[in-house]
Amino acid sequence: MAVAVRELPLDLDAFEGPFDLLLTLVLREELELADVDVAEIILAFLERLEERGALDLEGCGEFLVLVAALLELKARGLFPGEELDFEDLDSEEAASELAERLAAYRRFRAAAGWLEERLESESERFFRTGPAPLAPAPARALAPQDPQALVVALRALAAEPPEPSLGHLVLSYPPVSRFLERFRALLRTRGGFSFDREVDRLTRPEQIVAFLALLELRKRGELALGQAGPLEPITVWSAISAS
Amino acid sequence: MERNLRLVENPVDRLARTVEALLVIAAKPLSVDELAAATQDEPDRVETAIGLLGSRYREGRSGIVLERVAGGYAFRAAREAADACARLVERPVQRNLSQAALETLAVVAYLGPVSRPEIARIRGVAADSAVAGLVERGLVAEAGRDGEGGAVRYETTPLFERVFGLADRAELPELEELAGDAGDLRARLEDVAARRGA
Amino acid sequence: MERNLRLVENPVDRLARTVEALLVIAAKPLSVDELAAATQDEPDRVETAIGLLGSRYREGRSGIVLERVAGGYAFRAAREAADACARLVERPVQRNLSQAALETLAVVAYLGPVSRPEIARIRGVAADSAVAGLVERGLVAEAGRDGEGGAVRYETTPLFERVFGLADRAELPELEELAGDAGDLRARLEDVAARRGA
Repeated sequence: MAVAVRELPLDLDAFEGPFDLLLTLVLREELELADVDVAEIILAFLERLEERGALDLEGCGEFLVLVAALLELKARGLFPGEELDFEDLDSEEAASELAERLAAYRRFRAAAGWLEERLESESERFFRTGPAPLAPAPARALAPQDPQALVVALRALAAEPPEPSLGHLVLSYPPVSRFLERFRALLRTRGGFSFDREVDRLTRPEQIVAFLALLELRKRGELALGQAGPLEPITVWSAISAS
Repeated sequence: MERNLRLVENPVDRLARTVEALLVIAAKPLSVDELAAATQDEPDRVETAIGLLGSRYREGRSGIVLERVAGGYAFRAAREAADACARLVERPVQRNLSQAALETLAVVAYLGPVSRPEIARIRGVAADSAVAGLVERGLVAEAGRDGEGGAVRYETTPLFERVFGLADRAELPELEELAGDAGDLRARLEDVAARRGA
Repeated sequence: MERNLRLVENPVDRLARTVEALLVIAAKPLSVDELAAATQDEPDRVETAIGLLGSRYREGRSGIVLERVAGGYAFRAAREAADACARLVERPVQRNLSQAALETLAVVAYLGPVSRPEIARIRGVAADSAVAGLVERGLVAEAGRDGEGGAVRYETTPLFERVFGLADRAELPELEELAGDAGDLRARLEDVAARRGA
């Protein structure tokens, strides 16, 4: 029996309800994606999968595509104003840098939680922030200033901003469509191929995207998959030749 | 027996502590009515509490003195501490302006009269606290509004000219390569700020 | 004779009264050095006087409480008077701090001085309105620019430490200690994997 991915019930800090409602709210920007813990969603799915006992490739495929989309949205949010470069491939360092960044964000979110609790526990402390009503009024004197400092300040405001050097942080991976086209071409010309051999020389981010493309084609019924056992090579056939 | 009596708290004591607390956080003198409203107690009980505090917080006995002024009651420093208080509030002559103050002042001096939203666009950050600081120091002052119901505009003051050693505003140093009419300069600054993103 | 003895004053008493006077008029917490400068006395004698005041101005005994906060000492209202204080004054600084504001505040508190683009990179969303709100509340302030023409950088203010009741910034918990749940997550994932494998 298939795991109904879209109806997957979620009970997160920021959201409670079915998975597809969460996606809808995120896309409508009614839910801050930064508040959504994707790891919790994955755990919920794995636990549901565990309950069902049987592996459901269809469900897993759909889930991977949806979670990948969610992660991509989240990744984009981490680089505001920067276009992710889909063409220029990147190394695994980018992925680990992103993981590092997510861990850092997690820590600051925990720090925000600490501050919130502190605010609550300190809410009974009242104090005056301005001068006392009968305090003597302070006199503020300023030493003579050089008018040239104004020109320097204005010139700095007119200076061209330095180029941000974030190249090494940009997460980049190819679009799924590239592999869709490549696999369709292989199926047309050869009727089938070994997935492992095709992706052998690719970087890990590329391999992940290639795998997503494979699942997508399987979902559309364009191909059939075969595997002797877990972690064994995956063989791919054209759905037409297989039937 | 006598011991027990001393341990039973006088109910006005607690009210006096609350009044004490209110007076130490208040930004202005508090009237009996205001104190009664905040403590949700009777005005005559509040007056009794004030009497209690008045005998505790008085010259010679405490550094904090309860004073009755036009608007009500407030704490002040004891007279014996006047010199120390004068040393506390008297600020040494400040040598330099902060970067935020200097930038804001430069924008007002060269582009003024200019509104806070315009300053914010040019500097790329909200200008409220920087402008408020310069107004408080008397270096910048309001100069009418940007059209009817528009934003308040600011210009530099005679004190600004004195501090910067200028006979008048026409004596501001030349901007050289930035020169041109004020509109061009403003557009250029806003353009750079937009690209800086902050 | 006994009468005379009572009139001989402990010299620290007078200093304590002066410190008391300074604290009641101060607009912000005062450090031992600032108190020593204003009283023209020795820092260790000032600390003795503070000890004396601390035992007098404490919760349960007085409506005025002496606390060590934001790198100095300040008077505040006793907690038992919190309800009356809340009726007297609003706390705009603390009201409605959103999740975005708290996260931004956390980043500035731990990493400051830090610019808006840097905050945005950590939080994953633009930080402009959150930073502007915190500046308006006085919890965060400008601290120069990130090089010439660079972005404005921000740091937390003494008011931040005061509002959050921190003696100083070192009282913030270690970031690493706060991140305890990452390990927990890994353990749960491994647990699920083990059950699947079995």
